[in-house]
Amino acid sequence: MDPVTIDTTKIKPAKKKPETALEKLEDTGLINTVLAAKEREGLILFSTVDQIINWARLSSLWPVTSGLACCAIEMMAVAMAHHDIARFGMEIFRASPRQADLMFVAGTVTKKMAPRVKQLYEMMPEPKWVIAVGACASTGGPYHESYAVLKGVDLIIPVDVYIPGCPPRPEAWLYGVIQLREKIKNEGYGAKWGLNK
Amino acid sequence: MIENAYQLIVYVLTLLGVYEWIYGIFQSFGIDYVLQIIIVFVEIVILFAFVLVTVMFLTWMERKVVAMVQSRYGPMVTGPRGLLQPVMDGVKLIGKEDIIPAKADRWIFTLAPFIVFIPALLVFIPLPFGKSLIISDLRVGLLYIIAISAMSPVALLLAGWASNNKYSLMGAMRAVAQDISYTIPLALTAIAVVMFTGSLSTVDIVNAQGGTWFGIIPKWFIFIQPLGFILFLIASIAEMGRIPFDFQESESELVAGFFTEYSGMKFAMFFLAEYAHLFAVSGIIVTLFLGGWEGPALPFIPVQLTSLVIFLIKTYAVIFFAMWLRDTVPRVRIDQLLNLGWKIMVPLAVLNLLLTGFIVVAGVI
Amino acid sequence: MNAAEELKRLLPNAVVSTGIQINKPLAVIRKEELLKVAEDVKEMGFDHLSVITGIDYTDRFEVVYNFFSYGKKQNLVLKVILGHDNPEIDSLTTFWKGADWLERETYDLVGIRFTGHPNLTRILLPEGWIGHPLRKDYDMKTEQFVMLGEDGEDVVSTDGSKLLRRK
Amino acid sequence: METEELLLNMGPVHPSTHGVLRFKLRMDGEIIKECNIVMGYLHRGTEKLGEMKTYLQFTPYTDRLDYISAFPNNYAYAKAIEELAGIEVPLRAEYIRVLTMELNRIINHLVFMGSLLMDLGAATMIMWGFREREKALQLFEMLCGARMTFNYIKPGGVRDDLPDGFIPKLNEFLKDMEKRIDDYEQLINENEIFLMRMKNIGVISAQEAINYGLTGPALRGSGVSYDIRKLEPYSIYPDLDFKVCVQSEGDSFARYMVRVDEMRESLHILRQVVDTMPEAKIVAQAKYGIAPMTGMPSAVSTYFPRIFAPPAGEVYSRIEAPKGELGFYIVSDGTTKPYRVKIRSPSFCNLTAIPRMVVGLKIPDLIAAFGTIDVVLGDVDR
Repeated sequence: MDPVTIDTTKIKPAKKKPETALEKLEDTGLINTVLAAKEREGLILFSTVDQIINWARLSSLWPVTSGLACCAIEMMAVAMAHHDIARFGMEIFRASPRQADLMFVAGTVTKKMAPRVKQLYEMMPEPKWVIAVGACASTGGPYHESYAVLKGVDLIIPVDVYIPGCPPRPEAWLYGVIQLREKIKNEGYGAKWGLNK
Repeated sequence: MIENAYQLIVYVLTLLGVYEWIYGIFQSFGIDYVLQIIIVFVEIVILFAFVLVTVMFLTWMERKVVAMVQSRYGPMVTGPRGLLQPVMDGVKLIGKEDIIPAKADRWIFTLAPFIVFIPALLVFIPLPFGKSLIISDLRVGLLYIIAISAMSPVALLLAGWASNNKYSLMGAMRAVAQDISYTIPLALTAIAVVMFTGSLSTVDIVNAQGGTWFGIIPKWFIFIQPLGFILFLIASIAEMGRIPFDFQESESELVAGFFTEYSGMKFAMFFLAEYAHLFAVSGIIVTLFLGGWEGPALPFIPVQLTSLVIFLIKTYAVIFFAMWLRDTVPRVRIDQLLNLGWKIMVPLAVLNLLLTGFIVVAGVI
Repeated sequence: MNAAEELKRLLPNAVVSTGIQINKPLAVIRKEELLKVAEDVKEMGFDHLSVITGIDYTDRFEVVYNFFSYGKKQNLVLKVILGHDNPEIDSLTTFWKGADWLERETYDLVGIRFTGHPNLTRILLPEGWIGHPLRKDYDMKTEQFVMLGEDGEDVVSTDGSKLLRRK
Repeated sequence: METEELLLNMGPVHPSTHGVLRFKLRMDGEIIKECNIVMGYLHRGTEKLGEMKTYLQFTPYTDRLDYISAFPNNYAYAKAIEELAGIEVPLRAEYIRVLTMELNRIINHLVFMGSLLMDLGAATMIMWGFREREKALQLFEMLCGARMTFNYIKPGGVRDDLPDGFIPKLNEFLKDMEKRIDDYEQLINENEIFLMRMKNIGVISAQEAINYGLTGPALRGSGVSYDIRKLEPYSIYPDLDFKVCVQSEGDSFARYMVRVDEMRESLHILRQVVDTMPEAKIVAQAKYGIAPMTGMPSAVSTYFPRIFAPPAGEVYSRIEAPKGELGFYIVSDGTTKPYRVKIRSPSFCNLTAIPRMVVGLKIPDLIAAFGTIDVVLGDVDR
């Protein structure tokens, strides 16, 4: 294994020239690509493909329609006119988990519901993300002492972003979504496929 | 006289002065039929590319129209006004895991999206997008369109059955029942139009609608066939399976209907086929009742271009209507839909046919 | 004369005592006579069965029925006292359909059996749950997990290793 | 040809069930032969928690029962304790309570209309409904800082007085809302398809409705003129002028219409409350309790003791929540924690009638009928 090392001196002049355009580029994340590629010591080409795929993935996160409890009402509020999650291209709530990318675990996960939540998660195709919304989904929240409540959905499925609150405000919700977008932006699929080695 | 897209391409190449040269090269090898094949291939690629881009645009438009009605913004972040959204959706769907359920029929499950998708594109072949902008003016164009559209219930049934899922099966059953019962009024009203033109060719139908009465009212069939137009519109919305007739995939009842189990690219094909169908049906409505590409010609601009623009404006108007309808009305029940189809639409279509017959025989128009 | 006293006049054997439970007439009745009392109560016009409550007093169980009459606009509270071992009581589903789920719920959470109930199964907790949570001696320490069995139905177990990602 | 019965499972995560509920349907083609409801997917053991917490600690849990309309839940619980301990509530507090509850009733019905129409396939109404809901939620935020789970009504009063500028904003909302209800009616009520889907669907007679224990709008849709606000007046309702909205048909459309009328009636009540609200600044009284009262008494009002113990006894107290009769059966043994809290939730009891209503109908009708019963799963499973 001989990783291709990037000579940073070669990249620098290209980066430095357009001062104003650079800021715009940073927004699109292309600079991050180069930096990330450098970090992973991988090929720039594959990382750029990564970046485009990641951009596509973060731009079209389709959540699965599954509300569990109180937070589901705030989920509706987020999708409705006032907060309008459609701006991020997320208004396509797919009823079938097969077509969804993202699961909001919106509310208390009870013991009886837990295997179903897990099943729902397993039915979603890769790549998939999970946002645990509210105190209940994160830790059990106010129902932590109850006999019938699972103490955090991360006990059964991996969670990418936690949004605190009981229930979280729609603004908090949107912030959580933006955090997830940031996370996806920095994911390296090239690394996952073994192309960068 | 340029009649179809093939001749148009040849004409354009001739204008550019390269056709003779290319033809000469091919002829020197004695394979000039290869050139014909290449040109046909090129025009089909152009058509399909055009349709696919339109379809992508339609998904964006649908989301924007819905948002507009619901006092929202719709996609905003990805690209200017969210215009890149459909591209992103497409790229994402290509990258998704492709799941075939364990108990599904693998072959049919894989085949079904293609059987839906390909006819949805084939419908465009005899559709005149503008003057001489037609792949092939089949002499039985209308019959071809109706026959090709009748393929889709078969594919939906295959998809629903192969998924081995109860929701899928019920969705497929509904889709088939719905398609069959609405193809009949659809065909009957189309026949009424054919009785005026005396031809099944789409080009003849459009040509018959050229000109005006009294210099103001265009000679569109909507004015002679108002009942026929309404019936055709309702029947085609039903056949497209859009709200208020979208039981094949009614979310609140059957999760996602016949494509509940589909993921990734296969799902995308259903999705694209749906919008291709919407575009095609709107185009057919325009061709049959709204005068097709007929409209005012402008000086100095090629008639092909103006007619294409006119055709697209009319088609988008119909599409906008369908989208608008989707946001304002609830869904009907399946039995109510079938009742409407068999007990009201079919008799009315027959009545329309009878009246048209009288008018044609009497020679009033 | 309030409804409880009227009931005592009608069925002196069945009613143990009458009283007032914060501006609602209360009658404590004998467990064996419940069906007879229910019939009379229904005839008296108490057509709305508001709620059935089961209470665990560690030495006894009490089942409380709250009735309301739309015609007379009156309340009536019936109370039945049961022994602590194997509490059983007649079901009222034949008189009030609404009692169906209320009784199932009481069975589920408090563990009082209703004889004559058409479908006395657990309603809120999955079948096979150990113990009745609203009893005072319910073991809150042991965690119980639900998993999906072969046929998609719930299987309860105290071992959650199949469900949980980590211990 | 051989036919087979189809067993269809709807839920627990199904787009039309308003939360996690499961219908087990035995179908003959599209026709429902038998409907079994499996619930408990949101059973959080609230009643057991009631026994483990002190009286005031339990108030937040009542918010999370029927999370769409949390104020009436708060109030029902507070009222039960007040009856148990014989607490008198200052008049202004009662006015504020009624104000919040009626506002909440409007919100509840907006969400009901939206989700019903969404289940029927028209997505626009829910957007419009939530647009107005958002405005009302801003009012609630002014009041107590929370959007959905308020914890505002306490035994003995309310947590705080109305903030400055609340009443003008409320008046604005009321004026706006009146026009909006007309808008909704125009969008929905004259729609042929909507009528086709709702009329004569899920019919239940008055007799049966009572026998099944239906309450609230579901019962009034069957022609029973019954409203706890009138029959067992509580709070300041005896002083207010309002009528009970009744429809006689007993079908889905009647239940829907009752709710639309109730929204208008709530607006009427709100206007009266705003007009006649007393000026006195006292919003809470606390004369009870065994534990020392903690915290500084403020100049405006008295304060709530963190811990208190009502006298031993039992009480069943009920109110007319937006969804029906909401009751709390509280047993006190004289300590600081309730001995038993039993919640009589309207959704749970109303749901009993669904299997009876939908036999012989089709799946889309099940969704329409279920939508008009208007349940919240937090309230069903508790």
